[in-house]
Formats: sequence, structure tokens, C-alpha cells
Amino acid sequence: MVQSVVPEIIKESVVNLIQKGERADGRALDQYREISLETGVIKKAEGSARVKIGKTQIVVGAKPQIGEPFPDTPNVGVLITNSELLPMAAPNFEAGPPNETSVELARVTDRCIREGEVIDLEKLVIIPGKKVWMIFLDLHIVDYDGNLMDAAALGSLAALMNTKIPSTTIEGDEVVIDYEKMVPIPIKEQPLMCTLAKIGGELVADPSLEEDDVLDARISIGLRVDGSVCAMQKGGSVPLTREEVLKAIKIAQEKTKELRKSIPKA
Amino acid sequence: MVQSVVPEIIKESVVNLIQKGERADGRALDQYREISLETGVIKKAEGSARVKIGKTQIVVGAKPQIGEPFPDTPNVGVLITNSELLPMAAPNFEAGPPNETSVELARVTDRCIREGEVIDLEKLVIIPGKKVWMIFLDLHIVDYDGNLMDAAALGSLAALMNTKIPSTTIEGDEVVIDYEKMVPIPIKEQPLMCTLAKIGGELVADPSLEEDDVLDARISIGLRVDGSVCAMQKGGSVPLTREEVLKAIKIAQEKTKELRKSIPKA
Amino acid sequence: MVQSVVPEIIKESVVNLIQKGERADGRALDQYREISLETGVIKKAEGSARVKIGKTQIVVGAKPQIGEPFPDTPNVGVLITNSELLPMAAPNFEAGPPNETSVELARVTDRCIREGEVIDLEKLVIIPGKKVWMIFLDLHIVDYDGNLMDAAALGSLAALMNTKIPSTTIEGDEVVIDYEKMVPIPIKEQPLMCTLAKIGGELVADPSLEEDDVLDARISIGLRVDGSVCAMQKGGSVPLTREEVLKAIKIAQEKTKELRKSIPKA
Amino acid sequence: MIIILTSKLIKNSNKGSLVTSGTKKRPDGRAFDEMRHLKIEAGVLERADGSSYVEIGDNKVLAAVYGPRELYVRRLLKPNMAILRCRYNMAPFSVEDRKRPGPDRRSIEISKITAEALNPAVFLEKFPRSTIDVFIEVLQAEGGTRCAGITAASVALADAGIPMRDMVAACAAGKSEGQVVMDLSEWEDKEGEADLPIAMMPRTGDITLLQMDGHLTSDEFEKALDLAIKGCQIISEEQKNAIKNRYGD
Amino acid sequence: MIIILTSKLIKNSNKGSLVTSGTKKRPDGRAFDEMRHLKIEAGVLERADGSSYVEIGDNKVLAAVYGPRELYVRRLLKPNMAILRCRYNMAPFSVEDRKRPGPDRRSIEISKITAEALNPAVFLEKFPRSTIDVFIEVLQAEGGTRCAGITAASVALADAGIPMRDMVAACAAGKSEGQVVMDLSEWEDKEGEADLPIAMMPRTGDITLLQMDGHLTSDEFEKALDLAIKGCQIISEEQKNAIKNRYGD
Amino acid sequence: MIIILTSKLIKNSNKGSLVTSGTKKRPDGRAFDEMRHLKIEAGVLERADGSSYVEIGDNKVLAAVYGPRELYVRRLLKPNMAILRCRYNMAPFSVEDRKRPGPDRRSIEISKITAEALNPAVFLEKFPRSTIDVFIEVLQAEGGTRCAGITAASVALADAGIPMRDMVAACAAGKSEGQVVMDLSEWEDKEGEADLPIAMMPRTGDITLLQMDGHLTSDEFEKALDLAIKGCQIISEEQKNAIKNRYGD
Repeated sequence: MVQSVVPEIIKESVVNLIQKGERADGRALDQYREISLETGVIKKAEGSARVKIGKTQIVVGAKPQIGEPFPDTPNVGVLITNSELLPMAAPNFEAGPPNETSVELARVTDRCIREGEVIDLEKLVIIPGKKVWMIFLDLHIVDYDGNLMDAAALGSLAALMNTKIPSTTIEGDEVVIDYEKMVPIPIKEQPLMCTLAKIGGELVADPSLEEDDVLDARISIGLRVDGSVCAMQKGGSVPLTREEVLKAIKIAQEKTKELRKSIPKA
Repeated sequence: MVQSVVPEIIKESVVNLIQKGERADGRALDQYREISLETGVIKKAEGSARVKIGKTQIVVGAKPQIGEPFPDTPNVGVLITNSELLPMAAPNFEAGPPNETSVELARVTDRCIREGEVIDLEKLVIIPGKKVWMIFLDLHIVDYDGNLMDAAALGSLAALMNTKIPSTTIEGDEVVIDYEKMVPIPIKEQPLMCTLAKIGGELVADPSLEEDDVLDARISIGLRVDGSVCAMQKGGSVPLTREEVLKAIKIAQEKTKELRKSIPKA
Repeated sequence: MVQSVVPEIIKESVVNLIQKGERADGRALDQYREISLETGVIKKAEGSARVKIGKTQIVVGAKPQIGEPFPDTPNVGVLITNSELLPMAAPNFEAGPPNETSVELARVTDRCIREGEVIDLEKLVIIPGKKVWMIFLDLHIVDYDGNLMDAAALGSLAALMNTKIPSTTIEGDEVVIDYEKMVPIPIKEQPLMCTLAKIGGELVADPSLEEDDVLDARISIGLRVDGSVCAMQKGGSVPLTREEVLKAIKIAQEKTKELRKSIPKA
Repeated sequence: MIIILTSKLIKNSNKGSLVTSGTKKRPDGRAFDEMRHLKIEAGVLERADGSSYVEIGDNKVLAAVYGPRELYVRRLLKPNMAILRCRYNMAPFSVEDRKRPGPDRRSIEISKITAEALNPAVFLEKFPRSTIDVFIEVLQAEGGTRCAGITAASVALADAGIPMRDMVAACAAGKSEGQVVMDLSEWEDKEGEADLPIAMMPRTGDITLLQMDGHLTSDEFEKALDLAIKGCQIISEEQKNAIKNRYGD
Repeated sequence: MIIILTSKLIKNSNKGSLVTSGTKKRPDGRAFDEMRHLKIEAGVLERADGSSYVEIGDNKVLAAVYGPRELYVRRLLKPNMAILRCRYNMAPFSVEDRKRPGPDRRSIEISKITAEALNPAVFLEKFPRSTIDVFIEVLQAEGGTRCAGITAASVALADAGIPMRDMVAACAAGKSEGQVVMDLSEWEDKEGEADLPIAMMPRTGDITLLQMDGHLTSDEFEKALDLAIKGCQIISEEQKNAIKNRYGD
Repeated sequence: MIIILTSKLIKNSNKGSLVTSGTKKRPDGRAFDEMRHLKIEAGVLERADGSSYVEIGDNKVLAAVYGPRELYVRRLLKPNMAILRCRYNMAPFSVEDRKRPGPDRRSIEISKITAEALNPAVFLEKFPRSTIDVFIEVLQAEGGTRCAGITAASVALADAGIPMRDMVAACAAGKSEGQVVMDLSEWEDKEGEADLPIAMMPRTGDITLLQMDGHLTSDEFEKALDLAIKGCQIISEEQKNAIKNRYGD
């Protein structure tokens, strides 16, 4: 579990500050921490990015591989998203198979990328029903300082926009792969995710580690460029009201516009 | 382990009753609890049954799938039997990979079905040595109230008798499967299993949960319609004598005749 | 972990003896225990050996199987080395997937065999890039009395020298395997391994169980017939000096000459 | 050699084969705000402390509750409250193509969010140092199993006599063939444009589970959210009836 | 491309190639009530508290015993007696086609019924809160490894000095080529009509393991049971000799 | 159908494509005793108690240290000293063909020998009943990751303020194209004749890791060992600089 045990007294001081409209690190309630984004950081990966939101740091690598399409979707390529909450990233992360937090992170990121239609998967078909490109997207979380969801979505988008695959031609029965002609994978959309935490009855953007530990509820919202919703996930053990959900979408629509500035031009 | 710890005093009272020829739930020593059997309960499965013996409840599903035969038996279809003692079924069942009780249940049921020749496996061949029907038989134990073996064998037989597979034809190099022409799988025999518990020196049929917890030994006997033996498994940590084994077979031959009445006509 | 906890007092007595040039079992510092080696002990395996060094006992079986070569080495056969520290072999060995000691043993043995070029892997190709012989070498450690490395290397070499594969011919599109014409696998070299323990500042050959438990460092050296080095592995939590390493090689070159006498003629 | 599935596709799209052009009806004949056939029973298992069985359309789901009880792995216990654990599992035969037994990434995620959906309703603080275990078994799946599972789990918790603020009800809405609709069928889920499953405590309107994937404008989202809320209210009535049927008023 | 195994079948059926028509002899030349070559040794390993080596026909089996000893997983211990645990394992090279290392469903079942077969013979109540661990390694398999393993385990228990009511002996009978026979070979097991492995305490005749699969009438069953019992008695003598050879009378 | 990789081989052998005939230069232009580009930083992560980042050639490695801290699995603790545990892991995207996540036999061995390589340097006896956890993540691999990992781990241990006798430095030497050389590149490692990675405490010259595979005469081995020792000394200076850059002298 990511959530660690926090003394009640810390929780109180975080809540009190937020109810006064302030935050421990001096940010406004709807303000993100500093974001940094580099792409192409791993030469051995066909696409990569290193993203930092505050001190949270994720290295994302994308590797294409030729494989068979799923039987029920013979005419689209395959995207496989995987995440590892490395034991290096926090004192309470453990080595071993992905735990539920890690699985949720990978699946929500995957939904944001997939339903947000980042990749034109139909263009990844080499031979319909038989050979397609599979893109393995691996999220390597190396430092955990809160708000993994937004960092994962941003890093994944950047890594995919950075990804190149070799061009292929079909000669007779054979697929010929030319590693000297690398072409970018077809990018259709650029969805991003914005996470808001409900603390002391308020919604605050980009929860820090301290806020993550004391929050009542979390809502992560994936949005396309036009502000339409492509993914959503509530977390935490306190409910949200209908109005809080709708308010969260409005805030997220504003904040993703800002976040979008960190994306390098394709 | 299925066996839970039972206070010595309960054991004594169960044994005393049985030595007087009585049982806690009022049954005769060789009497089964009420049996109910429904088939076709799961539409998504090509064959299914829900069996109850007393409050013990198992949902059995059969799903055919085309696959390759085992290399050493190229001319017969494949039967794969699997069981899950769901954590829902008893307070001491745990989630996780099948434990030894679950493995034993699946394997003994499989032997009763296989050696009792329920399915004419040779008729499940599509292309000899290359393509055969594999039947996956899954036992989902949802409520555990004693005597899983008999319920598993009865439910499995009923589910298989309920199973339909699409008809196939071979056109040139291709197997054409027609899901609109579903045909029953070929049933040859109808073996059943009868379990007797040795408690206080007596053999009692269809042990209840309470009896299962205190029994000295258990013997499960698989019998064909003609009374010949097709499977047998001793359980428990107390021995049986030669005479007890032979007596058990006689009782089982009588009781399976009764059990057979619950089977729906094919 | 193989290392068990040893009372300080035992360690002291072992060290004191060795510093006087003596050992608890009366051996000279550079002397091996009795070695016994039988081959062909398992008829079901195409190659096998049982090796004992002192009471340490390993049964090694080699089984060939036709498979596909690794994509990056299409023109060589495959060697796969596996070891099981059976729970039968020592009170502190546990059942379960190979632990780090077992993995290290298999990998170091594999390197000695592979880099020592025991098998001419190129001659195991049946159809280049498509079909090759894979040799599975399984080390079954049944009794653990110290110095597994040397026993594993010796037993593996003997088992491979004992291994026969059926001859194959290619007829049209098919590989025809003739189990009546068994031929030895092609052996090129005969490397062996010599392990020295550093105890009380001295290097002793073939550490016994007691010595294994108290040693400061261990160095295992794989040597070809001509004395050239093909594998090396340091173990233990105390360093070695440059001079100790070079001295160890000299001792090992002498000792492997002796060890070589146990190998049956090919 | 290739295997051709002559009419597998037709078989699978049965739910979609009734498309009625020109009307607002859905493939299976329902109105946009109409729920599938619904059946809820409490107390269906012997051994569990509480249990229930739910059918929504062709979904068939069992839930069982054990606890509050002590756990032997003590370091997982909390000194001031119970922990509620949930295991969502699909039977191998519950889906078109047999599912391999055991947890996969989907069931791990659903187990987690189901626990979070039920948590706010249970007075966990009444049972320090103990666990409440919820087991959900999907016997047949036809779109919407996570909502059916949460709905069943709440009834099983009530049947186990565990004190709750409210029985959590769950229902999805979404978008299919351009229309925002309540309670997506399997066909609508697979072929549709968006899916929005929620869980709530109907008495207060508090939302305890919220997920979405697909493509919705803000307006469509609001409309879908309201339809899902309406669905939860319908389900809530049936949950109460199930408890009444078992225990009387 | 297809791989043809020219003479693999012939190689495999060697045991069956000696079929002598018109006589009662079995494929390997034995009479119906004749056991294969048998060899039992006690005390073959250094580290184990007790050990033994058994050959029956071409089966080669090692057994080792550790205990009674304390176990660190305390919740598995019993306050009033020892628990006997058993692990039956086949070496990857023990069979025709290499077996993947690690337990499979077959070895899990055999481990369970082996523990149950040995349990009644051991005075477990003498060692409360402890475990006795039995490890069985099949080095070469040729039909009847579970019986060979139980036979070996009993000798290893005796070699470890663990007090027992009797040494459990195990032997199978079955039906092959229409005839009820003792101690099935691999070929008879695979091609035969029924297999009935049992274990017993020969002094009292108490049966501690009993399994059957195949097809037997009641009469054939009784005949097979009696042959298996006779087999256990033969094996029992050899077990006693093995202990005598190691420790004297 | 076969997939032809037109220029994958060419792509992969880029490091080898610069072979300069007639000179002593290596494929990548280095002299036999020349190390690849080297960069070491300390204190690069927020959460870890100590951390570092190392680049050697195209290798990119992160190391993090947590501890000394208590462990909940008490039976693994030692009463008189800390235990140092190590996990070496490669990112799936760190190599040419994606690596499946999770430990494999190679990483299990490297984790073990890395722990043994660091052990002698740490004053473990100062922290009884506790653990020190070292995590090494290979983000990009280009030959020599185990040495880069040990080098990084030492700096992370120093950054965590853990008292040490010396900072362990690691470097390989080997033989490639007939020549004994320092710090093998990926191409030299794969195509070369021998690889000899070592780790040492440069102050005393004590060797804490030593592995070899390939083919070396005694003389070549000695030459390679001395080159590897020289490499460790070069790396040691950079390690000290990294700590100085972070904390001053």
C-alpha cells in the first residue's frame, strides 16, 4: 500500500492550512508544483521520457515489438502499459509483483492513453489479423513524492510522442523491417490527467506526498485537448458529492491547459 | 487444509450418536442429505450444473476449446478438470493457488470421469494428431458443508451431459466451426461417487461438515452403472481394514443407485 | 542461504587448526576428500553421473530435446543448466523456487561448462536457425557436505561425456530422428573447477561443510586442461588480495590435474 | 491451417442484432433510462456470515461476507478500526472464452476500488484489530459485473449484521450509439463510446466509486452521472426489499 | 515441418515387446503374483537424520527424514503432537521427457496421500509442537513411484530413530491384458486396465493408503486388493532386512 | 512467414563498425587502458536516505539506500550486526529487446554478489538488528552494469551517511580481439574472449568481488586483473569527487 500511517497531528495541520486556503509548500490550492519533462533520455528505448512533478520522478520507456493482434481486434495494434513502484522510490514500497496501487496506476494511465486515443492503433497493423506492432509502455517510478497519476499520464504521452518504429514492407510472404528508416508512431490526440485531492472539504490540485497521505478522497480526470473527458478514477475512502465531481472537472479543464505547456512540440 | 480444529467434546457427541446408530441431523447411517441438481444454469458456458448435497454447493461449468492433443495420445480429445475451494465457501478456505485439498478433489473427480469413461474422447478429435476439442471442466465450490467428492462427481457428470459443442467440418486446410449447429458431446458412461466416513468404528454415508471434521477415515468410491469400480481414494489419518474396504464398496453400490435418480435424463 | 549459524567456539577451533597447517579431518591444506564418480546411473536420462566429494553427493542428468535456437545465436545448440538444492540435502535447505545460492551454483557451473567449451555447440544444429538440440543439464543435490561448486562441475562434465543423442536426418521438410542410432554428443574440452577457502589467512582446498560454514572468503576457479582460466567466482564477505588470487590460481592448476584422474575415459 | 469461426461473430452480437432503426430503443429493446431485469436475494449461503445473490440482466453474482474476525497476520491490523478487504473473482466459465483461474490485473483493480466503494458505509471503528472479508464471485458476466458485485456485497454485509450508514448501490451509465443510457449491456459496453460506473450511498447521495473511460463532453458526463445516480436509487430499493424478504420489516 | 520419431515408440515399448502368447507370463516375464527386483538400503545420506534408498524394478528412489524439529511458522504447529509433512518430488531427468522442476498437481496429491499413509504408524503424540519432515526424491521412474516412495520413507523414519507402530509398506496391484497382477510395471500401468496402489502396516493388516483408477468388477477388486496386500508383506520383509543390515538385530 | 531484420545487425554492431585496422585502438576508439566516459552524482533522489546516479559509457544506473532500519521479518535479523541486502534490477526498456519485469536468474546472482562486494566495506556491527537496503536500477545497459551498479551503490551508501571503511569501486577488464583491455563495452563483452569484473576497496587494494568467464592464460589473467584494479582506482577518484561536490570537503 502507498498510504503510510500519518500522525493525527500532521493531518490536522495540513487540513487547517488548506481550510485557510494555504498549503504547507506555499502553493495556491489549484497550483501545481514545478514540472520538468525531458524526452529521448534512453537511447536503447525507441521512445522515452523522464518526468518530474515536484520531486516525484518517473522514467518512461516505450519499446515496439512485432506480435500478433488480439483475436477479437485483428485490425488494430497493441498497447501494453506496465508500471513498477520501485522499492527505491519510497521506504514503504516493496519489491515483488505489482501490488494493487501499481496495477491501478498502470490501468488508469492505460485508459487515459487508450480512450484518449493517443495512438492511431489501426496504423500499427502490418498484416491484418496476423502481424501488428505492439507498444510496450513501461513506467519506472524512481522517486515518489505524491501525485503519480498525473506524472504517469504526462510522461507516457511524452514518451509516445517521442517513439519511432522501423518502417516495414511486405515482400511476398515476408515482413521486411528496415531499422535505418525509423518513423514516428502515429499520434492522434494528446490527453492529460489532472488529479485533485479532497482535504478538509476543499479540492486541491496536484497533491504532494504529505497531502496524499492525509487526503479524504482523490479524483483523477483524463481530458482531451478540447476538454472532453476520457478517463476518471476516484480514490480514497471518503465519498464525493455530485457537485464536487462536476466542480473537479471544471478545475481539471483549466489545469490541463497549463500542464499542456510542458509537452514538447511533436 | 479443509479440516478445522474441533473441540474434543463435539467429537465425542458425534461418535456416541453414531455408535448408537443415530446422527445429529436425524439421518440413518447410510442416508444421504437432500440432493438438488439443476443443469444449464450458466448460459455463457457450453455445459453447466449447480449441485447441492445438503448445504454443500458447487457450480460446475464446462467449456470446449480447440487445441492440440497431447503428443502421446494424438487420437483422443482432452479433458482438463480444475477446482477452486473459494474463500467464500468456508471461513478457513484461503484465496490463492489451489491447495492440496483442492488439487486432490480435482484429480479424484477427474479420475472418476476419465476412468469411468463419461466422454468418448476419441470422438472429440477434429484432425488426428493436430486438432481436438479440449473440455475444461471447472468446479466452483461456493458453499462447503461436507462431502465435496460426491457433489463434485455428480455435478461434473451432469454438466458434461449438458454440454454442447459446435459442429466442425474440414474444408481443404481449414477447420470450419459452426456455432449455429451445436451438438451434445458424446457420453458413454455415467459413473458416480459415493463417500463413506469411518467414525467410531462405523461407516456412514455422505458425511456432513460436522462429521467431516471428526472422521477417522474417509473412502470415496467411483462406480459405473453396472457397479464396477472406476476410482477410489482413501483419506484421513486412521487406517481401514480389508473388510471395511470391501463393505464400503457394497454400501456404495447401493447408494449410487439412489444417487443416480438425481441425474436428469440425457 | 547455505551458510548456517556456527558457534564462535567452533570457528576458533577450525581456524586454529588451519593456522597450524592441520584440518579437523586430518587432511593437508591442499588435499581433497575422497572423490567417487559413476556415470550412466540413470537409464532414463541420455547422460548421467553421480559424483561424491566427501559426503557431498550430486546426481546429474542430461536430457536432449529438439527446440529452436535463440534468435541471436541461430547456428549453435542450446545448453540449459539448472540446479536444485533439495531440502533432503541439508536441514536448512527449503523447498521452493531456486534461491540465490542455487542460482549462483547453476550459473557458475554453466559458465565453467560453456566458457570451458565442453560441448561443440555448433554440431548440435539440426536445421540452422530453426531446429537445434537443447541439452538440459539438471543438478540434483541430494547430500550437502561442503564444496558444491567442484562437485557440480565434475559431475556435469562426466554426465555430458556420458550423453548420447539420437542421430537425425532431414528428409524433405521433415526431421527424422532415429532412436536406435544413438551417438555421443561432441565433446571439445574438459574443464574442471577447484575451490579454495580462505580461513585464518590460509588458502585450503575443497572446504568441508564445517569449513564452508566458517570461511572468510571462497574462490572457485574453472580451468581447462592446459591450465588456462575459463571461469572464476569469489564468494564470502571478506576480501581477497591480488596476491591471494594469483596464488589460488597456481594451487588450482595443480589440484585440477589430480581431479582430472577421476574422469572416466570418454 | 486457419480456423474459421463461421458464426461465432453472429452468436456474439446477438444482443446487437435487434437494432431498431429510427426509434430511441436500444439493441435489447430498453429505453435510455431503463435498467435490465433485476433480482436480489439475501442469505443464500450456509457458511458465510452474510451472503447475497444478484442478477442484473444476464449477470449472475454471488457475494459472501466473513467477519468481523481476527486475522493471524497481525501487522496488517489497525489498532483503532477494522480493515475491510475485498476479493472480486470471475469463474472460468463466466465469460465467452474461458478465463484462467486466479487474479489478473483487472480483478486486482476492481477488488481495490470495490473495497474503497464499501469502506465509507461501514462503521469500521466499531471493530478495532479485526478484518471484514468480502468475497465476490461472478458466475456469469454480461457487462456491469463490478456494479453488480458492489450491489451484492452491500446486501451480504447487511445480511451479516454489520452496522452500516447505508447500503451502497452501484450502477453504470454510458454512451452507446450516440445516446447517453443507463446500465450498459455487454454489447453496449464493448461497442459503445463511454462507460461510467458509480457507487453511492443513496440516502445522502454520496458517491463512493467513480470511474470512467471513453469519450464524453462535460454535458454528456453530467447527464450520464445523473442517469447512473438514478440507477443506483432503483437498485437501492431492490436491495432493501431483499433484506425485508429475508428478515421482515 | 513435422518431426518424425522413427523408433521412439519401439524404444518406449521395450517392456512390452516380450509378450509371450499363450502363457500366463507377463510382458517382462513375471508371474501374475511376482514382484520386480527389489533392493532396500538404510542410512545412505550423511546430513539427514534418517535416509534410505529403494529400487523396485527400474525405479530408483531416495528418502530422507529430518526431525522431530521445531518449525519457525508457529501457527502451523500442534500443541499436543508432531505434524508429519511430506514432499514427493521427481528429478527432471527421472522420466522419458524431461519434467519441469517444481511441484505439479500430481506431486501435490502424492505428497498429501503419502503423509496420510505414514501418519498412522508414527507416535506423533510423543513430539508435541514439532514437525517431522519426509522428503522423497524419485531419481528414476518406471511405474509405481508412489509406493516405492512410501516404502523408502518408512525405512528412513526408522533409520531416524522415530518410534513407530510398524513400518508402512506399499505396493500396487492392478489389471493388465485381462489379468489381475501384482506390482505393475510402467508399461502395465500405462497400457493396463486398472491400478490399485495401497500402503499398509503389515503387522495388523491396517490399510493406510488406498487409491484406484481404471475398471474392475467387485471380484477383480478383491483379488487385486489381496495381491497388493501380499506384495506389501514381501516388501515389509525387505524393509526389516535393510534396518537389520544397518543396525544388526 | 519469416521476419527479416534488414539492418538490425548493422544497427547493433555500431560500436564495432569503427574497427581501425593496423592500430591498437579499440572499436570505439579507446586505448587498451582507457575507460569510457564517466559521470557520478550523489544525492539525486528525494525519498531515499542516500542515492546516486552513474553513467559509464552509455550505461545509466541509479542507486538508492534505505537504512539502517528495522525489518518486520524478525527471524532474518542478526543480533550483533546489520544485514545488507541488495536488489539489482534492469528496467524493461534498458536493453535492445524489452526485458520482462521482475527478477531473473542473472539479476538474482548479481544481487547476491553485489551484496557480498559491499559487505566488507560497511561497519555493519554498528547497527545490530537492522537492515540496510541497497536498490540498483539499470535504466540503460551497455556492458558493465554490475560494476556500474556497485560503484553507484557505494556512493549512495556514503550519501546516506553510513560509516564505511572505504567506498567500494568496481570495474571490469577482459580480452577482446586478442588484446587485454580495460572496461569492456557491450560489443567487446559480447564478441570478446573474456570478461573479468572486480570490485575493490582502493585504499587497501582488497578485492571484494571477482568473477571471470571466457578464456585467459595465467599471464593474461594477471594483466587483466591489474587493468581492472587500475580502473577501480580511476573510478574511486570520481566517487570521491561526487561526494565532495555534494557535501564539500
